[in-house]
Amino acid sequence: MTTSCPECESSVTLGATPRISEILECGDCASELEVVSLNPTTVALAPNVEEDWGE
Amino acid sequence: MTTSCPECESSVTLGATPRISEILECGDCASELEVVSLNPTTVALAPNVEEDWGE
Amino acid sequence: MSEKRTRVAVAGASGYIGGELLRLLLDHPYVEVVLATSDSFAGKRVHNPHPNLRGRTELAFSPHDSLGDAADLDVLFLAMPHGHTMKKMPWYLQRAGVVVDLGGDFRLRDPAGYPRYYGTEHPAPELLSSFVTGLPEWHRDELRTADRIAVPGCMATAGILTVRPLAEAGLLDGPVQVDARTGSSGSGAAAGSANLHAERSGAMRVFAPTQHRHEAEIAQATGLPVHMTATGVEAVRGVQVLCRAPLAGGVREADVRAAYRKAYAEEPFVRVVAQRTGVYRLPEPKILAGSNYCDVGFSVAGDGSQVVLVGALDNLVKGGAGSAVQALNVRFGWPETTGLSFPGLHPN
Amino acid sequence: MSEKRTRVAVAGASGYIGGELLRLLLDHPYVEVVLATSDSFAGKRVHNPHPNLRGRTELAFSPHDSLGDAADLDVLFLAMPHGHTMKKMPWYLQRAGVVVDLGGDFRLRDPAGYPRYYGTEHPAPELLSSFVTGLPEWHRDELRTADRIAVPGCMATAGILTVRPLAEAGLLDGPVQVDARTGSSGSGAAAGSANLHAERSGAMRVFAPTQHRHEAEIAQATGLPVHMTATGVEAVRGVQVLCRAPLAGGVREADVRAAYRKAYAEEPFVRVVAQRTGVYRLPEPKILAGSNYCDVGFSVAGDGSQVVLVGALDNLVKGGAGSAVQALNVRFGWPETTGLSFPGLHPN
Amino acid sequence: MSEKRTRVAVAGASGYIGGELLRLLLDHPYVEVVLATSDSFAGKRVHNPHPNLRGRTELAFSPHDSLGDAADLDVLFLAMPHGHTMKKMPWYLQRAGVVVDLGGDFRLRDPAGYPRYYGTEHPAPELLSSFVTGLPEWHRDELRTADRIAVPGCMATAGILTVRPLAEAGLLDGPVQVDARTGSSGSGAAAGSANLHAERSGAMRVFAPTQHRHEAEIAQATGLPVHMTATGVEAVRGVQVLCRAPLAGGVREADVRAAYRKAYAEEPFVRVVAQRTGVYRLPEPKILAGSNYCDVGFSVAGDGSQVVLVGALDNLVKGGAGSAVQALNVRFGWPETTGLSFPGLHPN
Amino acid sequence: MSEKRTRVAVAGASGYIGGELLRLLLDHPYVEVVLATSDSFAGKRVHNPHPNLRGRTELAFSPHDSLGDAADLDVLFLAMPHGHTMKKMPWYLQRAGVVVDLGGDFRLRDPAGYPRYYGTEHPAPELLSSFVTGLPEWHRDELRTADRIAVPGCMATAGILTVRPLAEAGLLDGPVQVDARTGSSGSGAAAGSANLHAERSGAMRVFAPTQHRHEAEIAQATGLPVHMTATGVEAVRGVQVLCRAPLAGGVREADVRAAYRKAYAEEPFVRVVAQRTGVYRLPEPKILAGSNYCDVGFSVAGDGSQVVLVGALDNLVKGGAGSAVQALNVRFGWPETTGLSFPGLHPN
Ligand SMILES: NC(=O)c1ccc[n+]([C@@H]2O[C@H](COP(=O)([O-])OP(=O)(O)OC[C@H]3O[C@@H](n4cnc5c(N)ncnc54)[C@H](OP(=O)(O)O)[C@@H]3O)[C@@H](O)[C@H]2O)c1
Ligand SMILES: NC(=O)c1ccc[n+]([C@@H]2O[C@H](COP(=O)([O-])OP(=O)(O)OC[C@H]3O[C@@H](n4cnc5c(N)ncnc54)[C@H](OP(=O)(O)O)[C@@H]3O)[C@@H](O)[C@H]2O)c1
Ligand SMILES: NC(=O)c1ccc[n+]([C@@H]2O[C@H](COP(=O)([O-])OP(=O)(O)OC[C@H]3O[C@@H](n4cnc5c(N)ncnc54)[C@H](OP(=O)(O)O)[C@@H]3O)[C@@H](O)[C@H]2O)c1
Ligand SMILES: NC(=O)c1ccc[n+]([C@@H]2O[C@H](COP(=O)([O-])OP(=O)(O)OC[C@H]3O[C@@H](n4cnc5c(N)ncnc54)[C@H](OP(=O)(O)O)[C@@H]3O)[C@@H](O)[C@H]2O)c1
Ligand SMILES: [Zn+2]
Ligand SMILES: [Zn+2]
Repeated sequence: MTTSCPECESSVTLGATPRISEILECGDCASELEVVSLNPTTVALAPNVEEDWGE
Repeated sequence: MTTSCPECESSVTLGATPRISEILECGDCASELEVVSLNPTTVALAPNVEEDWGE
Repeated sequence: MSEKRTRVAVAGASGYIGGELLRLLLDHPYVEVVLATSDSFAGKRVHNPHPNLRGRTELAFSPHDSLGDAADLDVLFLAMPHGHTMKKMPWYLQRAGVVVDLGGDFRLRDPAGYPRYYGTEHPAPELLSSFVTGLPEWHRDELRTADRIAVPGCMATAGILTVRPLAEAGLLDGPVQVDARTGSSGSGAAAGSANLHAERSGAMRVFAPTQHRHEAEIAQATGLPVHMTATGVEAVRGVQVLCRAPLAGGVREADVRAAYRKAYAEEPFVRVVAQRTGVYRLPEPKILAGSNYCDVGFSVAGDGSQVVLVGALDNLVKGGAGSAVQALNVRFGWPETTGLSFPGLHPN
Repeated sequence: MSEKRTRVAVAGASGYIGGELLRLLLDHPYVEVVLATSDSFAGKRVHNPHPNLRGRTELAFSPHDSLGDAADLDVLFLAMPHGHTMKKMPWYLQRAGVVVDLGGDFRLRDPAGYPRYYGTEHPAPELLSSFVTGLPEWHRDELRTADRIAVPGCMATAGILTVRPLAEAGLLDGPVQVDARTGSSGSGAAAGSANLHAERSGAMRVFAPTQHRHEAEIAQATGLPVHMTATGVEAVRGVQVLCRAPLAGGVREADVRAAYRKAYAEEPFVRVVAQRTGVYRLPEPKILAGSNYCDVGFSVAGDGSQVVLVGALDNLVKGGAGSAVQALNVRFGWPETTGLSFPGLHPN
Repeated sequence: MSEKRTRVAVAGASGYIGGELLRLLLDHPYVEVVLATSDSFAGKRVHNPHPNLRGRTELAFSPHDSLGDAADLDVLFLAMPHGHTMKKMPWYLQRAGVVVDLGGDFRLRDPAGYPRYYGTEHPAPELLSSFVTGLPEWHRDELRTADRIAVPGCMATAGILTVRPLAEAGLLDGPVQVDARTGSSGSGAAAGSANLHAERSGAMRVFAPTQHRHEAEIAQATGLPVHMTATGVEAVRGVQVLCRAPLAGGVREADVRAAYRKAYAEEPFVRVVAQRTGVYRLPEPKILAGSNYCDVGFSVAGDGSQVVLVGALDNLVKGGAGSAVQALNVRFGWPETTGLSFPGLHPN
Repeated sequence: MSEKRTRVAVAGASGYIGGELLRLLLDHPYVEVVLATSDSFAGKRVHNPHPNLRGRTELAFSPHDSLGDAADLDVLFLAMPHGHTMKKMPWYLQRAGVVVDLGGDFRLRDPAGYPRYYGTEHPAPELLSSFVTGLPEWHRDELRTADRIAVPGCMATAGILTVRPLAEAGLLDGPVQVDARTGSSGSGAAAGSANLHAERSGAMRVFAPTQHRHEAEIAQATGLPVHMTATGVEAVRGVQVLCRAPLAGGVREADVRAAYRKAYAEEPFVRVVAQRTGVYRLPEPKILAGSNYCDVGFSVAGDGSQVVLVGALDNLVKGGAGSAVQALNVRFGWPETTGLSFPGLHPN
């Protein structure tokens, strides 16, 4: 099953039986995605823990 | 005695008795300058030996 | 210059800016460091995290809260992560007659910059205008009487010193593109995976392709639109900015040099570096480590339409602790170079 | 794929590009390196200047003139300082059926670029158009039958691969500003004071504030005006370009990503890297050393007016010897990744 | 060589050794990586912490416990901090037919070494003798049938390969002094203040003036008393050992060279490097990054009383993951160099 | 302290030691630099090769022969490659009342050391004993009246300061093994392929496995047999020596510490660093760049048979120009730390 990443619009593969609140990573943009509804399965950006990456 | 650098227009100090063909360095832009005439003393950019500085 | 030394405290003294303040202030002839705060090193000698200070002082760290008990402080330097002093500034202002904040919380004059660049509303916007920018080159007169000083960011200092003379002289005609490069000390002493040696070593990490906080400071100081990127490169200390802007019609390279001369001829810590020969033709931070210089230079493109400006400094000195001490010297009427004369090293 | 291996020679084999060609070609299953020229190392084993090749071959260097005696060469790689092959190309063309020049002498299509960027009139302008650009991503079909190949410069390759997809898609609206950073191997193996370790180490040397030669190549390939600066930073291998350009009206980040996908979805050696999380969000050369990848990425400024593009590669591989071998694979119909599968190292 | 690929799992796959195992195993023609465990990166793609693997695999990390569910594993690589597998080895041994431990928990044959060097009694001393040392150069025959393999430590591997030929030949007369230097990847991917870039950069940190754990391994393998120091120097990858020992009476330099030749003439991954001229006369790790070579060399002091031996390797390859894959090749009867042919880079 | 400044000249002023002498002497309150010689930079400003001195002086280089015309020189510093002053010393001695040689030509007392370590008979052996060693820690009294001073080598200074207190106290029982590591500035400013950035970067180059010249100096100063190796590691400035020696019977760690205290308690520039906790437990050069400190430390092996000693300094300062200036201060009766107070940087 696939859906589209809300951040970068690339396709994201979900497991056979996605669960609400499941967290996935977009392979393209590495955004953390959360399954927010089933039938149809939709994902949203997971709340972003502000991560420092080098300033 | 001072004159002006043809490259950067900053003032360049010459010795008391400049000689034709004498080579000086501009303190500001580090151009090599050559005394090309006396009375009045004028300097020109010395022919630049192409110097590699890091490509 | 009074007999009695001016009593100073450093809050956040275990960090990199705090350590650099200690290095400069411990050797400063007119001040006495009476307090250095750190919670994580409380009770330990300052040379524990700052091994260069071994043998230079007996000072040990006090917990941050001990600031509340400190008596007779003349000056308080704040060197903590941003977001902290914006909340507690009224309390800090009561601790000493002069407060110098090295963080970003009081650098912007327009409160609207905080939500945009710091991701938060400023809790004390009314205090913003009471701070003077701790950059003597452009705020010397105000600093002579300032009791609240906000030192600009490291890349901002480089950017402002590099761009502002041309902006003031009206030589630029449009937005400035700033490509900033920084060493790893710029992100402080807190360990994390991005700063792990094996990850950070040899990096060319574009950590801020857009929206870096210092962009707002450069725009504020120059009055020009600024687009800034920031890249972490291999270095511990050192910031370099490479700035590009369209030149106003008819402007020649000699005008650019003249604008810099006019702005900085008398400045003890800004040097114009734009040579035609030699290895070091334009400013580079590697020879500036430990020094309070900001070197600035330029090159005009062949067709005269664009100028490339280059600035370099040590982020912990001229980009932080050094500017702070220079501002202190101005504020107290001491010779401006007091305690700041180290020239830097070559090779290095 | 014939039983008999294709016979190749490398001229200028003691240099950095020459050494990298040897590394790749000695492990290439379909070629045999029959000649490696160097005057200064003539008679010495190739592992003398290239210690990584110890134990991999018995090959020794031959004087450069020995090329004149070489029989049955199928392919000749030229890896010499620029200015040399422009004078002697007719002679080299007689030495082998396929000639691959890694220098700059046959990269520009317009002879006018030579006086401007190389400081000299081109002595054989009529040959310029007979060379195909050795960049399979954009010239694959021409390369299948090309007997004269000119591999683009290292920073040019990064710039072209990074900017061209957007240019082709019409997403850019104006000149491109390219800030290139490069490691020290980019200037070759000839020692001089600018490249002395103590001088070059930790450098941020803006050696070309304007007018870098690779500027002409990027402009030629993208059809856009290009302003390029080049800075030497601390690294041995590695090039990164940070490119800025105004976006055409209405272009969104998704359009930028789509343009890259369209251009590179099937490319074995170009990866799109534009992540929201993690340490390596945009392309960095440090993980690419030895690999033939060029990573490209992007970030659109908050107001959508400008895009920042980032490209990274190993100057000696994808920026030189690797592209040359990839072009060779295309030319001879071998699988395009043959001999080029090393992924790069992390950490590194 | 079976049609079906051998199924391997890597436990601790988000670390530096784990990442290097993935790099090598993903390109290995006879194996299939079916599981890579990490708790902190569970669910993320392996290229998240290991950006060099982008585009090479779709594999994502599984939680460490998922090993319990893995079916049909042929080989399990353990790449976790020491102290962990000594407690859980019986459980790991049930997960796969062949277990390769890259940590220190099963390297010493004598249980008494654990309290002395690891500060703890070994909880499963009875298992120690069932492990074969994963160093094909000295344990090839045992490895052909080994189901439990303990790969030596990185500095230990360098020390053993450098000293053992002379020890075996009876050329040394007394204790060996080993000065080891290592890059920062040797301490793994866990961030802490000692590994912060600004602290670790340019370091010459004598982190083990005495009692380094690898001392015990070198003594065990050579039968000689060993005194070892370990210093962290500026590098990400790379280990070098400089070893000194008294020569037995009458031993000449030619005897030393002969002993190395005898030991390593047929070895694919050990090269003897002891040149009189050139820049790279004795082994250096910088040209070995990514390669599976261990270079060894020597110099006899003027008066013939002492020999100085030098060994170099990449700690993550020949000092860890590479030796493990080489041992795997031996164990499964594949050509020993399979998947390990990368020669290293110069310059680098 | 006279009103009139002491007039000093530096011969070999374009080199690395020469540049460091200029840095220190230009800021020294009691001296005036009247002449700086260089043939290759004659006529150029000193900031051309030494960009850190920009804006600090108007001084330009004079040809080396101009020394012949210099009048009223009080002190002449010689900072030229070894082999040169041994031939011309009588001429130099006539140029100034006090001559300080920073090269190796007058460091050894026994002429037999020259053929062995310098490959040449000494042309003026009768002068050797007239030179006083320029190391105030061990020769302070002689220096007060010395007119001929020979400053020890950089690694020798580190080795002597580290080993001699224990040798003097009779704590060592046998030969000392010195493993020295050095940055690239130690080999001066002359470019060559071994010092090319791409070759030298990240190196661990055992350039002297035996017979390094400084070995003779350490043996001379400590009275013990010394076996020394020297390795070039990644750094520009910095020397570290790791020394091992057997301890005399019954010697405990406290005795070692006491010996150092006794030797150095009053010394302004030697610090004992042997901590149990923290990141910087033993001496490291990276925090000493630019400072005149030599840090020394120790660790006794578990069984008490051997001691590991560690020393660190900046080769251009305490290992050269700094010791020279310190000796000058002693010679002229100025406070010994004059002009030498820079503490070094952290992080760096
Ligand atoms: N690094 C630079 O190049 C640079 C340049 C100019 C300006 N600045 C600014 O200077 C400030 C300090 O930067 P840095 O690089 O020195 O950071 P740092 O190395 O991380 O040091 C931060 C210091 O603040 C203390 N601290 C942390 N949280 C605190 C809290 N909640 N309350 C009180 N103290 C706290 C820490 O002490 P303990 O945890 O030990 O208590 C430490 O001493 C920042 O605002 C930064 O933007 C930095
Ligand atoms: N370095 C890079 O990153 C890079 C990337 C892409 C393209 N390139 C291009 O590749 C070419 C070689 O660059 P490089 O970095 O490898 O340079 P290099 O390290 O200096 O090597 C130059 C080679 O050319 C030989 N050579 C010099 N002068 C010659 C002459 N007059 N006739 C014949 N051979 C001569 C030298 O050999 P002997 O002196 O031993 O005879 C040496 O083998 C240049 O055109 C450069 O622009 C370089
Ligand atoms: N680095 C070298 O040069 C080198 C060379 C040879 C041998 N070794 C040995 O190889 C082993 C790994 O070293 P490294 O450098 O790769 O370390 P590292 O980078 O710190 O990686 C450690 C790995 O172990 C996992 N891990 C940590 N604690 C664990 C636990 N309690 N249970 C299960 N997994 C755990 C971590 O994963 P999560 O935290 O993500 O779960 C991570 O994947 C060590 O024993 C080391 O001695 C290292
Ligand atoms: N580098 C160190 O860490 C260090 C430490 C302690 C002591 N030393 C000693 O200090 C001395 C200088 O070392 P360095 O590293 O500064 O070397 P360097 O950088 O190579 O400088 C040598 C200087 O000597 C000049 N010179 C060369 N040949 C000469 C000649 N025949 N006559 C007159 N002047 C000549 C050069 O000037 P021009 O070519 O411009 O005329 C240059 O100024 C050496 O004896 C060295 O052993 C070095
Ligand atoms: Zn996405
Ligand atoms: Zn000028």
